[in-house]
Amino acid sequence: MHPFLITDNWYDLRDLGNLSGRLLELLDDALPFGLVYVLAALIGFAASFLIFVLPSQLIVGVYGERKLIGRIQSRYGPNRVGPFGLLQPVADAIKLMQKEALTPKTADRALMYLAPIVFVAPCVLLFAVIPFGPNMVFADIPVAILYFLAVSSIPVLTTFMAGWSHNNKYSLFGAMRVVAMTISYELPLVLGMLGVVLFTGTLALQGTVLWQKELDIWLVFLQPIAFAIFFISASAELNRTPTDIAEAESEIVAGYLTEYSGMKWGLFYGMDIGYAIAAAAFGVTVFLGGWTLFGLEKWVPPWIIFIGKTHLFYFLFIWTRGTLPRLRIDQLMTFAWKFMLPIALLNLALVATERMFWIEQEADDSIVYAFAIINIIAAAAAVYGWSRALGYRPEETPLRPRLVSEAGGFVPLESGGEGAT
Amino acid sequence: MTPGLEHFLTVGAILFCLGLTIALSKRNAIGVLMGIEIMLNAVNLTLLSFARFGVGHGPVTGQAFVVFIITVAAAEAAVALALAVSVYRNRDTIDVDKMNLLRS
Amino acid sequence: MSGLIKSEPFTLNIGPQHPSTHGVFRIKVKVDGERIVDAEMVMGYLHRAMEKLAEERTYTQNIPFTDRTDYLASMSNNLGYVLAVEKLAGINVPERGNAIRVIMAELQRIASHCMAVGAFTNDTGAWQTPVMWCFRERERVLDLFEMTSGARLTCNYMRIGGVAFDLPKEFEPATRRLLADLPGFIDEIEGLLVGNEIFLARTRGVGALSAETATNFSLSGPMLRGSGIAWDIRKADPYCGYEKYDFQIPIGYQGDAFDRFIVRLEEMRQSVKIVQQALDALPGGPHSTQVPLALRPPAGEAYARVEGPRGELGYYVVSDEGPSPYRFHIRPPSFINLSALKEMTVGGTVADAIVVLGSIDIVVGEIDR
Amino acid sequence: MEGFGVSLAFWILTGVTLVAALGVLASRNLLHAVLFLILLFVGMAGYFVLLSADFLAMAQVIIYVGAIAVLVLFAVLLTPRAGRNNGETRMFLPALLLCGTLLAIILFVITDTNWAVADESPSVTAADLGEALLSRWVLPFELASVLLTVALVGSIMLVRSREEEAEDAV
Amino acid sequence: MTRQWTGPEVAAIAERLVPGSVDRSTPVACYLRPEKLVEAMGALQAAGETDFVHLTNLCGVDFWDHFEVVYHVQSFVQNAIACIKADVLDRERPALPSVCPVWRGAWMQECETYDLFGIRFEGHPNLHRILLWDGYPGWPLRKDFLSMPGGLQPGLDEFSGTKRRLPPPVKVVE
Repeated sequence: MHPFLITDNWYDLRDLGNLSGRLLELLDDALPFGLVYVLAALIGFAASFLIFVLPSQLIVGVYGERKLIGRIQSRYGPNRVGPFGLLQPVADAIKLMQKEALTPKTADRALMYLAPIVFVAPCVLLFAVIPFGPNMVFADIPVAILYFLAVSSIPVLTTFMAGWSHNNKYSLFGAMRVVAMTISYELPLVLGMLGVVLFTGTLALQGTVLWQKELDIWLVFLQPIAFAIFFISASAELNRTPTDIAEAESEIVAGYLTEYSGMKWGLFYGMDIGYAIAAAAFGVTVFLGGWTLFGLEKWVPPWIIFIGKTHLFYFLFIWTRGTLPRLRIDQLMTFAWKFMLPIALLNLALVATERMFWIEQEADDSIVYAFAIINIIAAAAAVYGWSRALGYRPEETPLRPRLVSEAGGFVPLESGGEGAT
Repeated sequence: MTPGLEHFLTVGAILFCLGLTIALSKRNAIGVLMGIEIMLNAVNLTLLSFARFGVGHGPVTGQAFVVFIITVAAAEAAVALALAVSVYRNRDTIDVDKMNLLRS
Repeated sequence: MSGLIKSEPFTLNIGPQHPSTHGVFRIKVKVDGERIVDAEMVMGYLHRAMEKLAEERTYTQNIPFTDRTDYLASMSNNLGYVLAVEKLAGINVPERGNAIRVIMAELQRIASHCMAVGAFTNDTGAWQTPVMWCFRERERVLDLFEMTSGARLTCNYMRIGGVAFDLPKEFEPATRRLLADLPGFIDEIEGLLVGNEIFLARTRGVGALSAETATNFSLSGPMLRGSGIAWDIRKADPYCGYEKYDFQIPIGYQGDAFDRFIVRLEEMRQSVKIVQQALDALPGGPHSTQVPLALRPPAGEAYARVEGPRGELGYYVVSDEGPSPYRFHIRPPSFINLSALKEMTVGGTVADAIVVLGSIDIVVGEIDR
Repeated sequence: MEGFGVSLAFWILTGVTLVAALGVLASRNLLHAVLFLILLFVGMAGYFVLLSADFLAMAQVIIYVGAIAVLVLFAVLLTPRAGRNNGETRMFLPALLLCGTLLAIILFVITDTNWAVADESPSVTAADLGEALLSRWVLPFELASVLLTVALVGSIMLVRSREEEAEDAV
Repeated sequence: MTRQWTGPEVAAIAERLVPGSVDRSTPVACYLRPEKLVEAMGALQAAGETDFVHLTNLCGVDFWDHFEVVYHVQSFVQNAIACIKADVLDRERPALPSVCPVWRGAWMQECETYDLFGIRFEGHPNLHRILLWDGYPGWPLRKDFLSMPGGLQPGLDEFSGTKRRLPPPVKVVE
């Protein structure tokens, strides 16, 4: 065995799970009543906060996002506070804490105060099941994928609480949009995940990662449709830009956040990033091989690989936010019900057939490469065919105006001026 | 005190009765629906505690029943809410006391 | 509009403090779920009674007022007003003055359309990126204005009989550099947005007006051309020697928000062409004729119009031989373009209403005057 | 079923669910009642975890919190402000008496019966449950899916407005 | 170049289309009688020779004793513009028929004229004060609004040699 490979020994700090596991064993012997669980929760929370949440949220989430969006918009982004503006998030946080948190007179005070608090809790809970490394997972429960989907449906209710409690029409609009969109997007999301689960045969996240590691293929190649659906649904539920209709600032001011100010708003803002990073972590775990990188994880600490992948995935969210306009709510609904749902069902049928074939024929594991090719082609064909069937004709849309040289009256479409240049 | 079967059954019974009270006494159709949902949840709890502690049929049976109950509850909620909305549209009220189409 | 939810109709105030009303403008919409059933405009928050004030100042003193009507296109407003006074008083403008006026008006059109395009894409929800890109180029145009007139926004550059100052010598190279970059920039914006599915879905068919409706509602400018009517005052009624320049009128297909958007983009290209030609053939000579300070045009009236960035920008001036206009009326294009707002928004969603408002390209200073 | 943690969890959950149920009963604002109901659903999922039904706990959260509660919220939003009163009818006292009696009887039965209790915690994975549903309970399973479809179609038919019907008739 | 219709040309056509509609004509403009205004405008819009499909500009002018409402109308196909006017003689209760039935886009400009001059446009679908608020005292663009005694104008003192405006021909109602 190579001396630099990562081992399971407790002193091998390249996988922090080894040490914490050892500590837990020792504590379990020493402490009564299973108090160790409480302690472990506290330690795990503190550790993950220090090594992951804080840097991710503040540096990548707030600073990185602002900097990147700044570059996309051909401006500098934060560059005043600290070196390269790195302390900008801290300055923002201090500013937010100093601000007065206004409460409208007619607001439902209890709900308005409760909403930001309830919004934070699920975000922390989400990270409990994410495997950062072979031994670095706080709770490797057997139904982790379902757990993730379940917990991530709770913040929607808090956004509803927030929107409703203000007694403001814009907020109510935001709340209604959130509720309507959630119902629509939960369905294709779960159906897409079902395709993944059918392939791997496990609902555990660590199991999913190990399955990908064993077969040396990422599920994104096997399940391109599920990946796309996950990405779109996630950005819909996270209110990221192409689908941020719940807080669409050009239409309904700030949606459910309209009346929030100070740190109550700050909690929503920060946790929005937290949820986005959690979704990125989940996407990386399920579709992009988690902490594995084709053997490199034996050398490099796996949690570094994982965090790197997560941030790259999060970059996709930033990118779409920086470039895409926003859809209208009825278009979003139509897209979910008429486009993503049928395609997800189609994907499910395809996966079931392939899985059946795999088991019945007792085929070799390398058949997944064939499946990957088939699925990618099928995905492209399904997306193209279904969109054509729904009446999508990009080539019929003129993108340049007609040009005429003389002023006069109405120019009928047939005469067409001098045509598009 | 370590919770046993009786504890779960007691909780289930209390919840069931509370749900029944809500369903019987609420004026609002949506309130009545919520009472029914609480009753169904109480039944689920009871079934699962039997599945966990009971001897005989095996735990899978109880869980399968719960799956069916959840399904039926979802269907029921959808239909009941659709009814409430359409009754509101046609009668401008969802007060169960005033839904007396057959009487007048 | 399937997928919309119906509920009790209620009134929603879009504005006067709203990110998408481009100033203090307010639409009272009555919504049923997300669908708009009624829309009423409320304006006048910025009313300064300019037409009254202008009756008590001399003709020359009124030029700064015109800056402050449409503060995004002050050059065009200056031009419209001085043309009306020159028509009234029968003053001729030297060749060079006319050419400089054309250059300034077209640069102003580019700057104003940059703003219009950027703000419109912001209304569709493209989070600030196109705005910032547009501002980048608009800044350079404003730099040119600063170079010539000393002001960036409210230039006050045109004078009765010509322009205030001659062009500085660094103006021409700077303008040529800008003109070399602008087509690439327009292509960039086009690449970012025009082929974008989401953008198309948000703007195609939204706020569509047929040619008859657009005419009947007295619309002008890109809104009229978006509906397929080839009407451009620079072509139809050339002023300042526009007949010498070679350019074309872009017209749309069905008069929706997308058509107005692509018409604006194309107009920027055409403006680049015009400025290029005007620079190449910039005549020498004086930039202005001498006009008495207390100008007293003969009694009468004149209606002069120019093709402003937002549409037909008309000035109706009545003189009673006094030193100040007897009656001074502005025909504000974005005010009149708004008259079709209800027609375009009712039946659509709130999000559509915002897109429609953005496609009209209103400037509240001009609406309220 | 032993350990301090489990007992603690049970009593906390009991407190939460009972408070939530009472909140549904007592709150005058329909929206608050719905939020209490959601709290109750979450507490119920906690019970399910305690009863080692992980899969069902997650399904409970997804279906009840993610779908049913959202539907109820939606229905509340679609009804007017006046319809958001969660008051009682005059049958409140009789209902309370009836339910109290029922509760007394059930509690008596619970305490009086000598339940045969299995000691070891049975392990039911999602796979076991799925197999049972598709083999032994396949007929009810199919019936449930038919029921769901019928409910879906039925509720769509119910809430269609006259204009939409007129549109479809053309 | 846009062709500018002179007053007599428009007057001849209008008189032919709607007899009795023309009041008088000057080289610049054709004055229509208020009672036949809408009818004549509709005829001028529909007639092929005039084809005034586009109401460009609508504004009022106060001449102390009467108001004029000025309509600039144009045709795209013929590339021609004409100026049509109507007199409003009653200063106490000025009123004119609305041209909204002919050009729907006139409603905002008529609202503005009503707001600033107080000319009531009869038949207007929604005549209200569009720029100022309801209950604003007076009509700002009238010449007697805030005028100084004797009809003097503020703000022109630096041109001391200039002749003051003539005193108003009618008594100013303060």
